Amino acid sequence: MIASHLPALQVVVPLLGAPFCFLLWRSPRLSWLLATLISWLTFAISIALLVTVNNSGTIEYAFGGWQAPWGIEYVVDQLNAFVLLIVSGIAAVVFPYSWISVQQEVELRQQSLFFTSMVLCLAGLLGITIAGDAFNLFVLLEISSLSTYTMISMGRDRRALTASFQYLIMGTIGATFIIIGVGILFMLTGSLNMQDLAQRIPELDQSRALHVAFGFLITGIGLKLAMFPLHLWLPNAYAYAPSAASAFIASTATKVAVYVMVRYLFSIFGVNFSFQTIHIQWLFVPVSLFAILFTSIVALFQRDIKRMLAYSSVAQIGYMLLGIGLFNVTGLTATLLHLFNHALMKGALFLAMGAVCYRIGNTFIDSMQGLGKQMPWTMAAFVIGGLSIVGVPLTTGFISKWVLIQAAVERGWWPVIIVIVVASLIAMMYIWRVIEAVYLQSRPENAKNVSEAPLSLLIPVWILALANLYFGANATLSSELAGNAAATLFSGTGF
Amino acid sequence: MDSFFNEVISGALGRYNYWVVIFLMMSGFYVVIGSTNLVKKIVGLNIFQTSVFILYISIGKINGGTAPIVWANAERYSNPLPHVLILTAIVVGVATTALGLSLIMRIKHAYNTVEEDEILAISLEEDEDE
Amino acid sequence: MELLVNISLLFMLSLTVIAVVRLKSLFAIVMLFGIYSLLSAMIFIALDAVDVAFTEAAVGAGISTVLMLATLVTTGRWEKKSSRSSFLPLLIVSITGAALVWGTLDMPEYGNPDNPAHHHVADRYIEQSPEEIGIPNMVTSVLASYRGFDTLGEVIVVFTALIGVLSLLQVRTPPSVAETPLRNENRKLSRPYPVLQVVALVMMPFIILFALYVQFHGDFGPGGGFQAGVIFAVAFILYTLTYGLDDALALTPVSVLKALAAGGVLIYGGTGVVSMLLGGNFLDYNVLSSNPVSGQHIGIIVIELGVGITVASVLICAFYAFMTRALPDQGQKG
Amino acid sequence: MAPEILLIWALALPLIGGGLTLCFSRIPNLREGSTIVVALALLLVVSQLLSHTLNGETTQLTLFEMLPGLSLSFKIEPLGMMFAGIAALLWPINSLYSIGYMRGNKEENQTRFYLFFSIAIFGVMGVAFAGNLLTLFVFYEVLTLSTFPLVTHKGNENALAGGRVYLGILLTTSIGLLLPAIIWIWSVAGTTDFTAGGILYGKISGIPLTVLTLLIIFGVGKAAVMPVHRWLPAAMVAPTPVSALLHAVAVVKAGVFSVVKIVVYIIGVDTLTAAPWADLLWILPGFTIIVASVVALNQDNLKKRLAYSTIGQLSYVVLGTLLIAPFSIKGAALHIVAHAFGKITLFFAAGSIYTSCKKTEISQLNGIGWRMPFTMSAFTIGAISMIGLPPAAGFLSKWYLLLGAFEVDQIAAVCVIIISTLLNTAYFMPVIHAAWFRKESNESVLTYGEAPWPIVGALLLTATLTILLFLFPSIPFSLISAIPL
Amino acid sequence: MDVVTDLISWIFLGLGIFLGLTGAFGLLRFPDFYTRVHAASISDTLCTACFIFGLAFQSGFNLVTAKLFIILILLWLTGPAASHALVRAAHTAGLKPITENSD
Amino acid sequence: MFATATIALLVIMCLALVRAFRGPKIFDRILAVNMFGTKTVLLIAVYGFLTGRPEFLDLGIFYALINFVGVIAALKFIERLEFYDEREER
Repeated sequence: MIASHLPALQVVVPLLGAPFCFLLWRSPRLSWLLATLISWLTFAISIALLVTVNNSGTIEYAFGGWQAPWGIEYVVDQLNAFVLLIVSGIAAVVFPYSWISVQQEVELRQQSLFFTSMVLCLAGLLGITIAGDAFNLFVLLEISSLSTYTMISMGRDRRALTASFQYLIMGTIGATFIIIGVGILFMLTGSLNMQDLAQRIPELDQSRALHVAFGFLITGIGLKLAMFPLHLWLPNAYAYAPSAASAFIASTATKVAVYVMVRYLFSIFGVNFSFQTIHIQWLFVPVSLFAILFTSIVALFQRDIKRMLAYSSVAQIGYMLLGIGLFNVTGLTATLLHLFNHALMKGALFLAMGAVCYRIGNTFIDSMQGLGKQMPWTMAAFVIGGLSIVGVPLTTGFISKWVLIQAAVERGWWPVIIVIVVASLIAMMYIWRVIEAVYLQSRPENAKNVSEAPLSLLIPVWILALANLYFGANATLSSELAGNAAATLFSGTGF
Repeated sequence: MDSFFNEVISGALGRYNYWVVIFLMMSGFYVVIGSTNLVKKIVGLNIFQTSVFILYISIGKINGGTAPIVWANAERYSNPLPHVLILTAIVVGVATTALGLSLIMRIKHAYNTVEEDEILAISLEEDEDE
Repeated sequence: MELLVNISLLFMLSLTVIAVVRLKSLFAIVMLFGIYSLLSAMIFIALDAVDVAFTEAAVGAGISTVLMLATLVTTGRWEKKSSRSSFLPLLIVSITGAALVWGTLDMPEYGNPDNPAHHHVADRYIEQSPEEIGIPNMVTSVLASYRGFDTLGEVIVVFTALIGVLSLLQVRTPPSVAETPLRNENRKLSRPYPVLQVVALVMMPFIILFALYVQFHGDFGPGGGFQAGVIFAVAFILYTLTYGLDDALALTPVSVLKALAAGGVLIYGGTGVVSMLLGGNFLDYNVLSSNPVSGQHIGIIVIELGVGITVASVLICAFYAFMTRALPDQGQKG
Repeated sequence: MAPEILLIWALALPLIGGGLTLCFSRIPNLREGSTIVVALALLLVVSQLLSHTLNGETTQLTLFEMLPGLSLSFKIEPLGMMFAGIAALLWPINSLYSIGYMRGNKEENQTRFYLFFSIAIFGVMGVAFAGNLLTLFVFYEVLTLSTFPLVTHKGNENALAGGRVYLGILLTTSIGLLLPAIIWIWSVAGTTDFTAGGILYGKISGIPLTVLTLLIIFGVGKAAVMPVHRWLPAAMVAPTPVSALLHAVAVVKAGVFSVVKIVVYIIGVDTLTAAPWADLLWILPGFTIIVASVVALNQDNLKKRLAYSTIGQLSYVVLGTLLIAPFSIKGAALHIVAHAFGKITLFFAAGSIYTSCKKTEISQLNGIGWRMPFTMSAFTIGAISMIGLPPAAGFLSKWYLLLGAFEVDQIAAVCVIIISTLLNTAYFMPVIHAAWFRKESNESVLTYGEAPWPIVGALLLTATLTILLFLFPSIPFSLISAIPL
Repeated sequence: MDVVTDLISWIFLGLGIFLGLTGAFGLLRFPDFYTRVHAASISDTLCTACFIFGLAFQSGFNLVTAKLFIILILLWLTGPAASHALVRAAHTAGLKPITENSD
Repeated sequence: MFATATIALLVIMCLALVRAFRGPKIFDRILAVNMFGTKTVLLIAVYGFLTGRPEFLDLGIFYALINFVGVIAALKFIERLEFYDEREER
């Protein structure tokens, strides 16, 4: 019986777990325990879903027993089962981590609120991923966004407040653009169900209103996923949020937005409309190439490592969009694969930065000098994550770049390859800056001596770091999942 | 000529609603991105969203229809679905507003100003100090 | 005639918006936003969306305006002259607007009964929901049953907002018993509005009654859990405004409100879980009773109750949090 | 033992050595002792593998598959065997030498030094036994990264600056040029496995093939073909055992080895011959040989002169490969061996001099031969090998190169080899002359003798090997004749 | 019957319209705040009553009428209270009843 | 008849709106808003009769309520606002 309700439970468990977390406001520790439990439960559910989807194909779940398109439907196919796994997997690692880190970075009064927000954010992200209804997606998007704003605003620096506000404004504009787009789609088709939309849109191929809807949806989602040049909210938001929040958001939120983009482009509007009528690739390719280069260079000049990583995230999102823009199965595979891989590497990096922040109180490159000797395990994990960003073989980053370049080769777009390679070199430089400061410089005289981060921080960091290595060495599983999903999307059979 | 004229008139009559709504939406949008005062931004955001709601409800309107509550004299009902969607959207909007306003209060407390320019200047200074 | 009303309301809306863009006094802007909201609610009525009008008035003219005013108290009421060029925003806005207008040329005509939007999903709601769900208000049917999960999401959004507001702004803890005499002493020094207090006191039971009416009449007319929740909250807002935060806090302790906020969500979600346990899908009310229609009825009443409780307690709580910031020493000084 | 197991041991032993080094970081004698033991064990394993290879067996092993068709796998073939053999043979000797040098100069962070040394050897083994291009690339990078701490061992600004240049150039070229080339090859051929006769036959031709070849030549920055040779002199800030490792055993040899291997097993000799301007490609290394030799002439610093000499010598290998004649390729392979023994001897000698009397400039070496007779004798032998005179190993390889050049009628290449030989003589002879035939200046009041025994022992060993290789070249010959051309 | 109720409705509504317009013009044209309050609030109360009565006569006696009267009571209760509070607030804020406009 | 009333109410609302735009004092605006709200309530009532579905008067009740609370809130906060403003500008 439980098995047939898995799609609903995937979202309902965290959604209804959050009020319980909140009710435990007197004891943050209990809130946290509950949150961790919830994250593990959702992870288990997502694994079960993935297995089910692989065995028996797409699952549909009708809320309230009302069949789509009349009711709200959840659809799990190979694509979003994969994304669900990413999101819940990262949550299952970050949530246990958050306790100690939050203890130090967030006021006692806010702690249980923080854990509640995290659970809500998780629920929202999972919901966005699984939703088969365009409007339900918007509602869940808002749940995740609002809780994200809350989490960011809990950062200790006062700039966390402005960062959160900026994100709130831009995120809401994005969400509003999305509902304008959905509204026009509804106006033209009378439906909100994604599968239903997908069937009805091809008839409207030449409708200008449809083009406008497309534009609004892409811009809206672009704001949410920090598509260059709509990324302005991202660096501050990631830099000033509490470490656990940065790690969680950085490795999941933009990924889910990319998923939504892929879903709209390929499943709902369809390959023909998006790429042959609108030619969205001619927007994505130049924009993402520029983003990759520009933000990588900006990252090079950051003194706060969290900020640097944030800019690097924008560049990585560029890679994902580039994969879409290359418009072939390999390119899309690269995008999906990079969703997974980037979640792992950014997760590891941000968690490592959280551990650093826990010990020395900030993440400035100057104050991290000589930390390699004092926090060897943390910094080793950072190096692994960093190498993954650069794309060194045997790390996940290499796999993504390999497939991406492969896709570019298939298209014969040599300049694209040059940009990717140059950006990798720039990435190497900014990661190298850190490595040099950490390992090759000695601890400044006046800096306080610190010891290795506690185990409860180190274990999650290393889980992700090792996952980086494992999926870098054996990407068969992840690439198969991504490849299957990409092939399905391209074949036009949609869901 | 005459038929052309009629077409223009009927075309305009069929769309004036959308056009005004677009004007409202864009004004709200302009306030959001063009003003530097945070409170005004939030007001603009609300206007922007409210106008989108009007757009949705316009989509649901049917000439000669009436409110979608069973009524003996009704010939036809307007479309209830956009109403439901907008109910949800309104609530989402107020939630965002409440959060935004609390952020503004805290920003005022932390920076002693709610002008974006001034906050930016302070932040830049801070960045240099570090 | 409807056309005329519609056009003149739109005209007034445009005027209001222009004024909002041009004015520098934030206070005026917020008041105008209240007007804007009322006007758009009027338009919603003219466009047959009575439930939406109800909500928009409650939210836009009511809650949002009050919260904005409270914010203005701390932030000051003048917008400073900005040195920033308005060219880029104007450009972006023009492009976006132009794109939309360009798109409208192909859009189905406004109000045309043959528009695709009215003939796919909506038909069933209009034709079959009175039998399937058994309540006359189709909006409530769709809201609570067909798209019940959206509404759960909506409640969670409200709940999320509460989390955010509480984490940002602390609600003042009510003064302890020891301080009470002093407080009463001080209150004499303050300048209460006796007239208003009397009016408010007279209105309170009436408003609460009205809220209950809206709560349970939502199946038949405009209204429902959300609107009722807002009305409830308005009652307490009025009380707080006239009697001060301390009295209000004594009446509705924050911890109770918090528990209620979570409780409402759980009532809603619990209904879904129960229906799941009874063998249906999540939020499938048919299984709640042997007769599907009465099952639907039970389900809708229960979840509307959950919505009402959460919305009311969240809004009251958020308002208290704003008041704590805006009028920190009210009650002591007046 | 089965060759597969041996292969795993060959890869694992250096890592085990590194682990032991860490374990015994507090007990220097045990630490260095374990290094030597492990190095000898590796030598044993590799010699076992050598006997298997000489019997004509090929061994394959796949560790894991990253993507379908993209795996980390190993394969033993004659060329790689030869490279592994050199490394395995020289590692114990170099370790011995290191002990003397590091202790003699009282260097700090010796544990780190031995640790990364072991990892570098791990990288070398991986490069040597790589079964496909990707594996080669992975271990190539392991080698780059693990030698960085060795180069910057001193830790001062100067060392860091040199290290940056070293790492910057090597990583930039490998990621920027070699990796795209690999991906290109993969996308064209669908595989990157090293296969006799190459995998690109009929799949790519014309100008793209030439471009690909250029990408590889410059992408393998470790081969130091101008203009990507800058890292080599920059790396001279390293302690001498590291320089010896870099210039004789590990890094540069990994570079030229990769070039040879890619040309032979990936591009394929026949495929390359058909490429446009293939007969002109040798000009790149030819130019490098001449220019590097001329620059070497002007260096007074002994290690710098040796460095530029290395650049020239490496280009012999590349030249031999790009002449695309069976003889020249065999000569190139042979030159890898010959140069390894010769150059390590020279560096050992330079280090020996530095340890004993802290002299680094050639102009200070007057009469040093009589004070350090063993060292300078070894130096002389090494220099002879470099110039290519019998009875040293260098003669054999140069002979093959010349034969190859004649085989394809590249008279200009012949000229280059001859001119460069003269230049080699020109820059080595002054050192030898000064050491043996000049009077020591009177200012020097220092009295010094030979370096510590491990140093002298090591360099005598390598000098002897240089001679022996000339006298009994059967093993390398049978290996190079097994290279499928 | 219909004609009579219609007529009564007309009269009430007409009166309401007149009063409402008067109040609005007063609000617009009077020189300072206090005079405007005067114009607006007094006419408002009666205007509301007229409208409600006019409508009530149209609907007959049912729930709608009841609601109309609830509205009336509510407006009668809140309108003057609001005006009172407004004037009082203006007074305490130091707004002098002089026709000098300076915000 | 209802049409006339509707038009008249719309005109009144426009006039109130103009006052709300022009101010000049905060209190003028609040007054205008108050009047505007009252007239909206009436408009709802009249419009219900105009379209023949007068049962939506609940809305009217609610608007009246909201309007009152809005005005009270504005006044309550104004006290503080003036106080704060003076302090700021000094």
